[in-house]
Amino acid sequence: MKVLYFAWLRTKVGRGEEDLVPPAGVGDVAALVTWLKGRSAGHAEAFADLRGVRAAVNQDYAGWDHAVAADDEVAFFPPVTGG
Amino acid sequence: MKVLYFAWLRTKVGRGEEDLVPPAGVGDVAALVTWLKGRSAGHAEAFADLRGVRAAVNQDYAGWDHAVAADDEVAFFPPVTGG
Amino acid sequence: MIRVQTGDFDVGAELAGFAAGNGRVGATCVFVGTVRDYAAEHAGPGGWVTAMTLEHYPGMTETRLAAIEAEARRRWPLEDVLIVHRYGRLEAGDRIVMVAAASGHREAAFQACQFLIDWLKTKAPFWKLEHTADGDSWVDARDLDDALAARWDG
Amino acid sequence: MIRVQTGDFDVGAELAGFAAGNGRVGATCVFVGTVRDYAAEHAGPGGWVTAMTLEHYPGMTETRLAAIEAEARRRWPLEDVLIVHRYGRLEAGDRIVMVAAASGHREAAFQACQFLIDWLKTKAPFWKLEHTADGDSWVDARDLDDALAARWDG
Repeated sequence: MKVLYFAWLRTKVGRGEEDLVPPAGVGDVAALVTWLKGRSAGHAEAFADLRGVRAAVNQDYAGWDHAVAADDEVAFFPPVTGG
Repeated sequence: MKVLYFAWLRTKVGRGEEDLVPPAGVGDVAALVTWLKGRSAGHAEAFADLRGVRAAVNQDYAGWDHAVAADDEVAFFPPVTGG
Repeated sequence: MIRVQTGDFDVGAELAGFAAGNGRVGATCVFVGTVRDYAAEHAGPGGWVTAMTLEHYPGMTETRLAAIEAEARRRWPLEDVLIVHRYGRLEAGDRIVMVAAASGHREAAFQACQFLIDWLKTKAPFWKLEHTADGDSWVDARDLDDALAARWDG
Repeated sequence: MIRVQTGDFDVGAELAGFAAGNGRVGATCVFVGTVRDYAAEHAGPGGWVTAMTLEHYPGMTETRLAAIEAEARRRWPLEDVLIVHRYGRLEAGDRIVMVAAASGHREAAFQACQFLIDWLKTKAPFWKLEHTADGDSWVDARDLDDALAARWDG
């Protein structure tokens, strides 16, 4: 699974991209976040308050209950501020 | 008094501008129109239906009861269609 | 700034000088009106508009456009305003009018730009004479334009 | 058409090719967003924004912008649509984004143009990092942008 971080989530995690193999029980975005928080203090800090975090699965917005699978691209980022 | 006509009022009257000296009783736009209608068949046709006619006195929109005086510039035209 | 002219204008060149060097500008909204080659109001064989002639009321046009600019600046925090309107004969595809508004944020820029063209369409003394294969005809005012302008009343 | 790029764009040149030769176009609405040199959110000595860096999500950005264009074309009778958005480092005064919509009449052009920028601001994956004298800070999303985008729901 390819996991991407943008903006301040990227700076807190300390990297923009990870290739990961989550355990079998990680079936949706929420479970993925819980698992990611255990990977490092930076991950824990990035996901400490999820109110300011958005997720995308395969480049489309996804809710916390959206399914994730081994070959998905999952991204986390704050609310967008372009334009 | 300078009287101007634009768009189809100009073509019906047959000219775009007239320098006129209305009689003393012509004190407002409505009275001016009544007097103008007697000047020619073209004038009468131009002012036959006033629903499609607008007036300006000294280059600002004016109602039928707006006063007119000897040195005023009075214009008649249909609703505008620029832009 | 307002300008009334017979010649064409270059939108890019106009915008290059628009609010130039003003660091408070975050949003610019521009509207450009052009001569369509078909007026839906004229169905049938004569429906193709080959050209039009825009008549205006010199003097009152400038006064009204300046008043419209002033009203826009009174209503919104604008950094710059531009109205350029042509008159005379225009061919299908030609530019007729351009209005622009610059502000710190886009809400003001969009609203002011719409206001400028809505009021211009109903208050600036221009009249369109369309030239079609069936002959010339004066364009009727649209009720919709009055309705759009009425949004800004009161 | 959508484009995501680091380099600047020339609004006049973009418009010269926009809906070119399409005689059905009577109205074109354009919005241009630029980097202000002062962000009201940052009062005080560090308030002057000297530059910003726009980060984006390559791939998702293009997909989302294409979806926004498609939705605009579904909602209004548009003759052409353009979205150009820059990323990377931008200085005060630099252009960030341009959106444009062309239609037969102005109501559709204005509404589509507003829709494009409203949805872009809330759905396209860009993030602004402001560089000020006090240091760098990620720009917070504005509640107002959500409210403006919500106009187009349902």
